Amino acid sequence: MRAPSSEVLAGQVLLSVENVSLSFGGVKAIRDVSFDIRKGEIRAIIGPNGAGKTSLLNVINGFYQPQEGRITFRGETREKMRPYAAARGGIARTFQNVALFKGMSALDNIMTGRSLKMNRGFVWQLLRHGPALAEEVEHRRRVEEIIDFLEINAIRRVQVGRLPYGLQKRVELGRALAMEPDLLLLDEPMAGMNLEEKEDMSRFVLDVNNHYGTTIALIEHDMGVVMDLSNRVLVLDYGRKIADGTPDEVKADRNVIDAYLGVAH
Amino acid sequence: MADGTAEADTFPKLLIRNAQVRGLRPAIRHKDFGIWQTWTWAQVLDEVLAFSVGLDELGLRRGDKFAVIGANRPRLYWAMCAGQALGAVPVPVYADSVADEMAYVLDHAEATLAVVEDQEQFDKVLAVSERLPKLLQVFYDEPRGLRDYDHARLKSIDEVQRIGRQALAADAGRRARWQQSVAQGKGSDLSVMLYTSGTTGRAKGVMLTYDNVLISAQNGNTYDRLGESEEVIAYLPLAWIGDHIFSYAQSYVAGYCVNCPETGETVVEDRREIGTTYAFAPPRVYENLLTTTMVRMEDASAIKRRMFHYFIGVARRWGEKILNGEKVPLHARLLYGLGDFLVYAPLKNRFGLSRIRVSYTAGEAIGPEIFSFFRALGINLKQLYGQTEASVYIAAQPDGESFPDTVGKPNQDVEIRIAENGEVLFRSPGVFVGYYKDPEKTAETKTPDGWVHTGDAGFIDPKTGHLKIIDRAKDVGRLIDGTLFAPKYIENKLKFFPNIREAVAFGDKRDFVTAMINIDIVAVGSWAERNNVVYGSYQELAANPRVYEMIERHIEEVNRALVEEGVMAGAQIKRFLVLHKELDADDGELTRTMKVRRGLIGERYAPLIKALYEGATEAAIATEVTFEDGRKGTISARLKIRDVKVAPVAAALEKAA
Amino acid sequence: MDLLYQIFIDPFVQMGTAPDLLVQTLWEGLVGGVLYSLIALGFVLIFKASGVFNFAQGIMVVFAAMSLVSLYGLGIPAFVALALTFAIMLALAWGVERLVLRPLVNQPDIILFMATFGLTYFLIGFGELVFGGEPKVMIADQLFLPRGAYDIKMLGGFVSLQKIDIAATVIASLMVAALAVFFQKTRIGRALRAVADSHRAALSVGISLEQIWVIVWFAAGIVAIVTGIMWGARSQVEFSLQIIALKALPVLILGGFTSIPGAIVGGVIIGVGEKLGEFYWGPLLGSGIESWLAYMIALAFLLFRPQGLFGEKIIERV
Amino acid sequence: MLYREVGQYKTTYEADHAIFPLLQDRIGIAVILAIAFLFVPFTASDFVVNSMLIPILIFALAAIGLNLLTGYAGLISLGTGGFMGVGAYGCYKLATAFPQVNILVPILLSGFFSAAVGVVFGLPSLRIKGFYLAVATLASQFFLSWCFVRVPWLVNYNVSGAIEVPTRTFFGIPITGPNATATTRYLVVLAVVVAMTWLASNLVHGRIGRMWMAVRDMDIAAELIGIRLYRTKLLAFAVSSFYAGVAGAMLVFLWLGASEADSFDINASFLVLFMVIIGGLGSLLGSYLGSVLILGLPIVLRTLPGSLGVPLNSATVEHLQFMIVGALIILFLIVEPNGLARLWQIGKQKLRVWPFPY
Repeated sequence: MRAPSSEVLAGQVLLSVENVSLSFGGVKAIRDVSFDIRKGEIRAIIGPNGAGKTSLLNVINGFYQPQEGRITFRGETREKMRPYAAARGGIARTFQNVALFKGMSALDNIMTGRSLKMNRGFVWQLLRHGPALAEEVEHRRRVEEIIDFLEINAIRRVQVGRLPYGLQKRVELGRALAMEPDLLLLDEPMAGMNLEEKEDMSRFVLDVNNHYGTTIALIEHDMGVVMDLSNRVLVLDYGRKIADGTPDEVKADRNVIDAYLGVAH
Repeated sequence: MADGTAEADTFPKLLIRNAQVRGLRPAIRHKDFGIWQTWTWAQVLDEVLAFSVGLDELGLRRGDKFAVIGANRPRLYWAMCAGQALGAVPVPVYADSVADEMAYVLDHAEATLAVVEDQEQFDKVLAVSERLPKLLQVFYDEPRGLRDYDHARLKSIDEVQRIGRQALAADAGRRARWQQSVAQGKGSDLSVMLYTSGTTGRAKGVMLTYDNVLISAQNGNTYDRLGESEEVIAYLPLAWIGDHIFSYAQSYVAGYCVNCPETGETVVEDRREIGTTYAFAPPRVYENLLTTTMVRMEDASAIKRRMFHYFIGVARRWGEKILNGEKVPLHARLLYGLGDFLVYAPLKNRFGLSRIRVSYTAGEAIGPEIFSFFRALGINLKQLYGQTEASVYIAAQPDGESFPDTVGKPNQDVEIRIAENGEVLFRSPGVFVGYYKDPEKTAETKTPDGWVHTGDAGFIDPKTGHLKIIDRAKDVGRLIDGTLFAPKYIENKLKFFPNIREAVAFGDKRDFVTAMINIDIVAVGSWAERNNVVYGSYQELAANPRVYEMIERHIEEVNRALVEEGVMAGAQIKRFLVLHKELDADDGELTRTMKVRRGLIGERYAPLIKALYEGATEAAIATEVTFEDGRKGTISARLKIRDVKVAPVAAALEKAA
Repeated sequence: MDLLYQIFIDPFVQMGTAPDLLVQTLWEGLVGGVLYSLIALGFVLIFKASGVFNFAQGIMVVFAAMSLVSLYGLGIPAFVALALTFAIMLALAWGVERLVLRPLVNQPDIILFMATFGLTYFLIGFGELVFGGEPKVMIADQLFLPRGAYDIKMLGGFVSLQKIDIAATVIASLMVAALAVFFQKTRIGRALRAVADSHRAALSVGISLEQIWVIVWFAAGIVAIVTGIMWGARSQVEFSLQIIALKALPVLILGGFTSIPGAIVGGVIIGVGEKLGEFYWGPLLGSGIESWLAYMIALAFLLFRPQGLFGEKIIERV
Repeated sequence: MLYREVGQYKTTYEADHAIFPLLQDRIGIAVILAIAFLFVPFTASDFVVNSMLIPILIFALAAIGLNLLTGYAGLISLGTGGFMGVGAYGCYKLATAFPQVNILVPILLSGFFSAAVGVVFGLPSLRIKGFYLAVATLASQFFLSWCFVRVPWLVNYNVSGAIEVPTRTFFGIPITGPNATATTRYLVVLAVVVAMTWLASNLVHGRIGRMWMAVRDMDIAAELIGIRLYRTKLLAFAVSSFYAGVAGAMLVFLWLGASEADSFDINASFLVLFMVIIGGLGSLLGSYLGSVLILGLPIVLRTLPGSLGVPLNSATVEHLQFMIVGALIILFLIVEPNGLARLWQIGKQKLRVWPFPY
């Protein structure tokens, strides 16, 4: 069990979501949810399938535009996020079912994660010498650190389509880390992994959190993992927030137990 | 001992010399962050200087022992030299040893500090730290994951070097003082302590002086004409004398470049990229290369496969002769040339051995066809017989005199003697000082006049004048009729067959020889597929009658060979069985270095042995096993026992004569 | 200023002053549209069931018409010839499934699209080899298609309706109705709809994918025959006709690739829009604008409704 | 087998990022270039140069253009012909407007016209994908070819309604117009095509190439990484059309010598699309292979019966040619949907791991 270190619980708010509602046509995916993520914490979002967890992440990084509510990131309040703004602002993301660039090597995938940080102009790119090459090399160096960190040296050149699922997830994490995010959104990072892979991934998540000091919000089904990793847990059900607090508080919460034991609503 | 070592008789001195003589040549490379990070001799000197001064600042003193734990990484090699510059003695420790073994070594060596590779190694040290009162500080190379640890007694190597550089910057005389302390070192000083895990008992700390290590290295270099342009790849354990000599001592003496691979699983790729010119490996490395080759070729298209095997045939026929510079008919040369273009050269390219000049196999006996396979490809593979106590070199095969079953002629400055009980003794400049804190063991192995008991039984082969090793001297026994019985020798002959993974032979103080066989699941498995033999489990495959037949044929061959050897014609295998489970280190049946624990097996499988000698055709056995996840359970089985034809001695002798 | 007048005022003035012409134009647009719809229908059928964007639909039309005419030319009675043509289209459908679709199953759309290109080339070459390159006259009379026109007096002028056009419209409507029934009511039809959603679904209905492909391609073939006859009867049968396949594309854009009613409505919109544009605005730009007008209409439309008239909005999930 | 990689290790990222990291490849390229520049001009007959080499090179360039768009950025276009036309007419206008300027300048500048047009017709790509986009590009194709016919200004009101290429010299040597020799024109084309291929490969191996592929493979993820989709797509359209434009200009000025509007009709678009698909999406090499195959095949088929002494009238040959090309396209797609380039890749991999199968 990971004790919510006091300075985290005290820590200032990095992102807060206020009264956000989102619906597609008639379907309400999120109903008036408010919560916040504090600097440096690992924040878990849990809930039964279709609880709106992924939609919530999509709202945070601007992939979906909520009909109501406000999002405050780094003290800046918006009606809705825009993907580009989110990325620029330092929000990175991995996906429930891996969304890698299948045609590219692991290395190139992670390099792509640095696109925002590379700014040599078109002409230099054409020549691919001098500044352009220098820039390429500098970012390769950074990417290699990540590759080393995630221990994927051996598969650097492999086309990601050919990699086993577990490694793909790792590469995707690498791509997100390449953005050097302040806030990292992980959508079921351990889905479909065997025990060993899960342990590795948990270790990486923790290492990212303390090595890079990255704030992390993750969706996860494996309760054990959630309890071990997270400082605070947000519980959603049918798009509503039904509990929010430290792992122990949440575990004890009546609504949560009902939701998981599937008591009729 | 021509150049250098006369005046440069310690590692630090050699480093300084190299920095002067060949300052701009690469000294060491490390595939890190995707490219080969390279340090020239001058740079290495700079790094080691900083490191060394840092250690000095942090209180490493002359005569102190310090542990070096981890994989082959530049900074761990530097650590050794940095310590040696202060007159401290490095104690490399096997990175894969468990915390308990580690505790013993560090405690016994009285190490005051340890240089570890990463968190994994540090955790082990930490786990046993309360048993190591003398251990004051630990320095690490890889910071990953160690951020949250208490850094009171823990520092990164960077930090140490920073301290060193500060000290050097602060005080102009510092460097000079360091050089003095280097100068104080003498060839007769203690250079390194290497712990050898024997088949029995606790590990012993072999003390070697600079002269031991460096003179042997020098002799090795002259023997194989190794120069500064060699490229070697360092991937074998630091704590193993082999690596210490080949990747450290010989490199410092000759000034050649040592390359550290990126990870364990990329060694082959890394070797290919570098193109090593000088290699050294235990037989299993070559064995794996050959096995993977054959397995892969099974998946190749029919034409390609036929082409491959045809030319391998050609190579086996002519390759050795060509390599040994014998004269061969023109058509053979042409054919071999073609084969070289189509198969050999590409194959060597895949192995990363295209540029190999000298490549040694040592530590164990190597299978003849494995040996001749690589020779046939034109790789100058040779056998070597060495020991930690000898700083490796005892005997080695000269170029053009390679035989699969000998270990070669005495190295430069080495004398060899065979005791009447058949044990091999040697005397050389490399002979160790003694076992650390263990005078009586030292006395057992080392005579006052400097002869060392190898503990191996052997004889000088009259045909070739090469030394042949039969077995561990203490294991050599006699049948009741008095014929010489060398189990290991027989077992090796058996193990040379790819289908046989392990073999245990019995016969000491018995009427005849019997054997228990372990099949190699990979080799036999793919054989089974190709011959559509269906099997559900290892046990099932092992019990398959056709497998039995196959093994039986192999044993008959061994018997024939034994007869031809003459010496042990009487010790042919009369009965055998195939074990239902693999002998396993986790069950204590093998040592960590994969040597069979004869005694323990003798007890555990007593009923089988009984059956083997009582002439039963079947025997039941129940054994306890430890599964991957540590759970224990028992496997029980009924095993068939078979008789084997023995080759007529007389006839064979005539043939031999 | 003057230009603006010509663009925004004058055409409508003309419409007002000569309503009969307007009606005439609308009618012709309508008929043209119907024929576009027919071709579009062929696309839709195949795309719906096999996800293949069948560029060869155009050449199939020509091929069908050519076969029919040539067979008759050999002295075979018209309706027998027609029957034989059906057989030919069935054979074609079968061959395509065997030689093209089956080996390329599970390939990306673009690849299958390319394959239908190859098919087009092949059929052009094959067709010209067999039927010869020169244009032919459709055997309209023998198939009892009416000729001549009704001249209706209205709005102070004459509006002439070609009988063949009327026939075309009627037959087209009947055909659409038939297809609708086929899709809604028959087991196979439902299977086809299922395939559009998921292949497994189709199998559960108990029809193999192969069969389904043959069926839809045959259906498309039938549509092609009808189209060929109609088009041929209005002008003549020649290989250059296969280009009209491209004309069907804007229709598909409007109607959506998978909607039969869409194809019809889209066809009519395009047909009418094209004729109006050509007739009233064409002169300004120099004639021939119908070569691209349809696409521009479709394009403009796309920007506002990317999923087409009848396609439903896509919600992207991650 | 031919690849010997032992000892080819990289000590810098610069070396590691080289476009041809393997020595053997570098040698191969050098040899090919040497042959193309030094050997061919003096040996190849005018017929070969004129009816094969020049068009193959020019269309390869166009194919590269389309490949950047379709193969790398994943945007299907059926408008290549139109964009080539824009290049051709643009070049003609420039060349006639500024007769004194070296002809190479307008040829290269013409690319900017087509780039501009390309961007305009690329705008829909922000809203629509796949076939819908393909059809949108068809609109540009038809509109443009209509313009070529209907706007006499484009051809300076020539009565013929066609571009008539004026003779222009380069250091006194005529490189365009009737009295430019095939060899000179070949060399000019070759130089331009090689240079632009080099630039293209730089592009696709760098940040921009990665962004394009990202958009192609998973646009959502790309967007959330912070890649601006519309910029990236429009850039792809611009660059792609630029290449098409230059190709078009060269087609008229360095090959045909004069052009009707229908040189740039829908068939041209399809032709180039074939090259890209058959050659291999997302491979510059593929663009060349595709061009060689698609242009080479008809020539072979045309000359084959004659050389075999089979009496066939030209019409029949024509028809057979259609059939065979059609059949072959299907065959190629079945054999290797990823195109000739993939075949080469597989072969190369086999050579590298030889004698092992993997």
